[in-house]
Amino acid sequence: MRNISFSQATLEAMQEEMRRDERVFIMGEDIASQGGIFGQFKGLPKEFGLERVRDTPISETALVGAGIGAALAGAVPVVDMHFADFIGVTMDEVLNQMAKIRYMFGGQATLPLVLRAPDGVTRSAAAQHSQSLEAWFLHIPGLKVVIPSNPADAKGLLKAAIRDQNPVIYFEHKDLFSKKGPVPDGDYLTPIGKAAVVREGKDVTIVSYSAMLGKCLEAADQLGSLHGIEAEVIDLRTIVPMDMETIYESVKKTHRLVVAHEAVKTGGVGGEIAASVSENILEYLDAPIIRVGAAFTPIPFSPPLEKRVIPQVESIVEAVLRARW
Amino acid sequence: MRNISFSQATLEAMQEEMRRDERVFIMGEDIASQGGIFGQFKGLPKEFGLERVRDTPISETALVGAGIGAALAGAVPVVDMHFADFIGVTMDEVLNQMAKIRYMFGGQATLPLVLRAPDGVTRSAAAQHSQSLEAWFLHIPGLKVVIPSNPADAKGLLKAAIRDQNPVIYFEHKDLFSKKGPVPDGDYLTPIGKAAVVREGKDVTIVSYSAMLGKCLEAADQLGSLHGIEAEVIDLRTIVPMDMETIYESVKKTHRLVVAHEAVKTGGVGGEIAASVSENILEYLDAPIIRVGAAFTPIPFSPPLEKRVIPQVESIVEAVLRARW
Amino acid sequence: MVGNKAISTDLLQDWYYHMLLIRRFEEAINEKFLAGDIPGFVHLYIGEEATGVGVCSALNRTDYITSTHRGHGHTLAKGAEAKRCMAELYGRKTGYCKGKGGSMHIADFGIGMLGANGVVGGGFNLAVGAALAVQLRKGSEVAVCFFGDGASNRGTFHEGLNMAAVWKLPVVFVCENNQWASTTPIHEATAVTDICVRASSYAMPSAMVDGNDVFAVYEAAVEAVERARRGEGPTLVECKTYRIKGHFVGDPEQYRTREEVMSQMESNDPIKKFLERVLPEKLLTEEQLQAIEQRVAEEIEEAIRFAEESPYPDPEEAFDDLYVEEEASHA
Amino acid sequence: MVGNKAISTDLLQDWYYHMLLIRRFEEAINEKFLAGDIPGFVHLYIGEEATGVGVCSALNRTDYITSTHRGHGHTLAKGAEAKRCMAELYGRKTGYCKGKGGSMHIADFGIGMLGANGVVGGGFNLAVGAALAVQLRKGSEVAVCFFGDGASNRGTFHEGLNMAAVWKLPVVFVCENNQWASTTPIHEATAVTDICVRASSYAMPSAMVDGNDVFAVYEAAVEAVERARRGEGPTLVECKTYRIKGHFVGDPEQYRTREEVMSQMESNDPIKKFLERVLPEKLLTEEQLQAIEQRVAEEIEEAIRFAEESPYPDPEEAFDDLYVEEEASHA
Ligand SMILES: Cc1ncc(C[n+]2csc(CCOP(=O)(O)OP(=O)(O)O)c2C)c(N)n1
Ligand SMILES: Cc1ncc(C[n+]2csc(CCOP(=O)(O)OP(=O)(O)O)c2C)c(N)n1
Ligand SMILES: [Mg+2]
Ligand SMILES: [Mg+2]
Repeated sequence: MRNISFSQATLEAMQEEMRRDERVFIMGEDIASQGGIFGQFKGLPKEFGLERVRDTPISETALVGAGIGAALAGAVPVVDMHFADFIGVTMDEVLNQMAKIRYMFGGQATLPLVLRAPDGVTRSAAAQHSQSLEAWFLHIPGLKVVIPSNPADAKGLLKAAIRDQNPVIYFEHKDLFSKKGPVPDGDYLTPIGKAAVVREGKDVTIVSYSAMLGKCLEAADQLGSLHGIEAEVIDLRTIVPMDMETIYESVKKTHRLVVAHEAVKTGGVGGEIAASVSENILEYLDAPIIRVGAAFTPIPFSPPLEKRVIPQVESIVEAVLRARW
Repeated sequence: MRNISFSQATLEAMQEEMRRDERVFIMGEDIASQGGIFGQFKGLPKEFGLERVRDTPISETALVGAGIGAALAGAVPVVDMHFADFIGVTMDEVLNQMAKIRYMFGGQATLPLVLRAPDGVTRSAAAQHSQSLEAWFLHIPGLKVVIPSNPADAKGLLKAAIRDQNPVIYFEHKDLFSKKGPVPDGDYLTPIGKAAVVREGKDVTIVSYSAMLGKCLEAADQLGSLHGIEAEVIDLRTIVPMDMETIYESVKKTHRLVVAHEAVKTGGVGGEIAASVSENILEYLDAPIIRVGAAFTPIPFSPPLEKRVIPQVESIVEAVLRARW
Repeated sequence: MVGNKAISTDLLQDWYYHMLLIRRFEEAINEKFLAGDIPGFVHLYIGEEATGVGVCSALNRTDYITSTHRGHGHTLAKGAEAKRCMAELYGRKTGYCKGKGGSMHIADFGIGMLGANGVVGGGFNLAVGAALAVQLRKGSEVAVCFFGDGASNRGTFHEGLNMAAVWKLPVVFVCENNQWASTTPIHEATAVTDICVRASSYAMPSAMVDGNDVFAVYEAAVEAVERARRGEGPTLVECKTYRIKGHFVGDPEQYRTREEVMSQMESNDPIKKFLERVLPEKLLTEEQLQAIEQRVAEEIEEAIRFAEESPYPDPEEAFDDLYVEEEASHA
Repeated sequence: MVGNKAISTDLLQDWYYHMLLIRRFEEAINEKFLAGDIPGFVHLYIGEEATGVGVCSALNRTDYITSTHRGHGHTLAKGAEAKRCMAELYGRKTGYCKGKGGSMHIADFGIGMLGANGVVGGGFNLAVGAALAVQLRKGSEVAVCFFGDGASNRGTFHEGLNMAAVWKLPVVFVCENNQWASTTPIHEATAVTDICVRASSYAMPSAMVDGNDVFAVYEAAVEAVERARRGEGPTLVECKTYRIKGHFVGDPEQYRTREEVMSQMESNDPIKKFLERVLPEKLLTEEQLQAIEQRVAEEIEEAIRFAEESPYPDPEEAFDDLYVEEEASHA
């Protein structure tokens, strides 16, 4: 175990996978010359050369489209979206090609591609550089979607994503890149599709992922010390396929559920989870399911506004307190 | 009241609004020369000229981007997406410009734009021409989203959308264009944001919209005659802003809820409704909330496959029967 | 002769075979669609056979192509079997895509045919990517992207051509300029008449040929393919052709005159043009041609029989083929 | 003289005023950002002032511009007040966007400044659309789209220029070719050296000028704007310039040498160039220049004071401005 940053962990994942499999390459905007905005690509060109670590034109449809074509022709591309916000530019490639090619052609093709998409709110980046859009991809059959909350999973999920034969979207929260955490030594994979119970508790289940998970853990501490509520916290880690079993198991024990994410609450991942629970294990619930998410606005620039629209630790505490009749 | 087709109803809406306000114009691919794939633009060029009824290049980012720019500069554009499936091509314009411009610039701008997006499954059009993507837009603050199920609402909502000062996405199901129904005479608007109880009942609430609404009504008939279940059916009509009050009121009466749409079940609008209900009026529920939606696959081409993945009348009947403990 | 290279009899026969196979295939599906036997939407390639055939005859089996919504022609030209194409259009289990794709999503990855595409302009960057994979592995394959004049107004055209040019990728962009994009004539939507001039935006070599002259298409394709294989990067080849049929089967075609179409059919049919050259110049004999005609007729007949006798997929097969390993379900 | 038209003293003074205002504004925010007073990301326009100023001085107040992530320069050039710009960058209630936009989303619709844009290439079609609205109402306004060399590789460039050309819209596309797109030099990402050659893909007139010579920029802009107003359609104007500062404030700039930047600062500073012409040619006097310098210094000082004294928006204001009428809530 070492204590390294999220950014360093993803860098190790890239290094290990690029050493292991020479078909793996990475491309994106401004990743080679300076090592990426969050230092997450530092040193890669030196070890693997500028063929396998490619700066691209500002051409997101070509970036993703070419990633798809390369995967179909036998390469294993990792494509960096720079900011998840720009995925709209290439949404047709994601929706109509990446997600559908295997199915639509009757299983003829395999498309091992990883789309890395740095998302989330950080440092007043404002409306077009702060979004969390993972919910859309829940609704597009054919993709897998992972979203780590800590350096160990960041590494393990990135490696698993690269080895997966299916297209995987890998969301990485911009505010996490510099955060440190323990990371196992050696080669390991974090399984795609498995949530983790990161804190045990008996009174309420809090489901979250990505940067919001840290706030949930803080909230759980406060709930314990101030209100005597023992919260169980689940880190989803993967959004597609979603590990509902782990959630069901926990809710069957705690009888209360709060789901928290930084993405806009309306139409978010929380809705899917709440709906699945209310469809499948409603009888276990002792309280309404409370969702915590960003307000229904774009992310405003000014710090007091930004802070107001995205969920804070208190929002989660308050949600848990509301999750009783 | 006249009995006219959905397509004719939208045509009347365009004619009336283009006569009323000379700033209104429409552009899209292949709308002028032949009157649109569903005949929905027939005769418009003749009355309003090829300036105000424009065939465009196959350039969806320009189509929507220019719609936005035109709206900012004082015009009232109606933009036709040809097939809703292509909205991915211009998703950045929708996500990062159309939805955010007013907010991000502090309310300086108004953006009266209607994006018409023919969606849904029809005639084995296969994976890239059959999608229902409305759920994404639930998650993008700044847009309004309407989705009529019958000719009268098609006309009233299109007129309301054109007069609305905000950007409105208008989904119109391809399979509905030829369907006829009673349409009031004269000028009228269907209010954006108001659901309609289209069938009263006391045993279960079925919420739906667009083409699926017809199947729900059929299901309700079967439930009545075969199972003695009186279903209340709600036509959502608008997805953003969503009229949860009407749903709550109904569920408080029936204590049971089924939500049905043609879009993929996972991550769909049904999840949002189920989550809101289980957050706000859980105590009124006597049964799990059942969602009905397309299977988690792209829409396959072959008719028996297509039929298998999208919800049928029986799926709704079966869901209602499951909506008891 | 093409340039200063003689065209072998084998190649000439191959051209005739493939052009005729496509023509008869398309005629058959036109009929079968109108009879209600083929579901979905069908876009015919009739009148444009020389382009697909001329280009694909310059390729190896392992080379890649990406195609359009008008894709059966390319698929057959690349070497796919008519019967499995036909079965796909019929939505049968024995089709290339097991009935999941249909006309707009036909593909045969076994011969590098990376798929028809229901999204206009969706293929540019897939071809660019395939060429990138080849470059990365230092392979010798080439990727060809077929696209229409209408598609040349998509942003993907611009992004793909620039990327291919900057990286000198082994890709050939083949524009099938058939003068129409659905109901819209080229001049109403496209600021230039010749798509090939757009190559200069990427400092890319280009060629413009009569797309209905298979000799000319082949010559341009060979040059572009060789350039790509030599590592000298992409080429834009514009083939001038004409869409003889409606945009899709069933198109009322209210946007153009019958005369325009008739005159093109008369004077600009690629198969006619081919025959008008090979017969007088005695490049092929009547017997050789008849043998091919016979073979094509039999193949099409067999393809229809095969398709009609093939079963539909079982409804439960709708749940196969989404992911490589079937994992947690999301039904 | 520009072409054969004399430049009025007023215009010369206006150029100097605006170029200096932008320079001092950018220097001030550089400093304030590094001191932690300005949140978010800030991209400086230093060294490119002649482009924005030369072009905007050819426009009327009612003409439209769309801008980029590097947008304060354009905003000031179009006539916005420094203090409200500054307040916006500080995230204050008195800013043009009430603090909701910040550096990357500054806008002043009152003078036709339709917004900076955090999406590279996001502005092309907004300008095309504004021009379309003008054409539809038979107005006389022109829309200008500022964009970078990097942005010229976006598909929106292609789609927008083609549409503008086919429809002969009154729009001027102004490329600020500053040789860099973030960390990527133009030749690594762009298949051509001169963006203006891309005009030929749309049969569009083009011009290439020294973007650091405000006289040259102005002349090209006037010609393009007049063409647009005459109804003759769009022009692509390429202004060669250089990004003297890092891509954003705080950029470690490991991708280029200090020498490259220094030599550009020495020889290619648009304000220096301007002074080196107006002084020897006695187009403006020292006194006139000093008066402007004085005025600019005061305005910048005032702008900072205004911004720093302005309140932050109340957190609840986050819920305003989403829809025209506040309807059903979605919190
Ligand atoms: C992105 C997208 N926009 C629009 C369409 C609808 N559409 C299908 S084919 C077509 C015309 C294509 O014209 P062209 O590229 O010239 O090819 P052709 O049909 O002439 O072979 C259009 C507009 C589509 N399928 N995809
Ligand atoms: C669609 C999109 N892709 C990538 C980015 C990230 N990005 C911001 S500025 C920039 C470089 C832009 O270069 P250029 O257009 O030349 O403008 P300059 O910064 O030189 O003024 C990039 C890649 C973005 N904001 N939007
Ligand atoms: Mg065409
Ligand atoms: Mg630049």
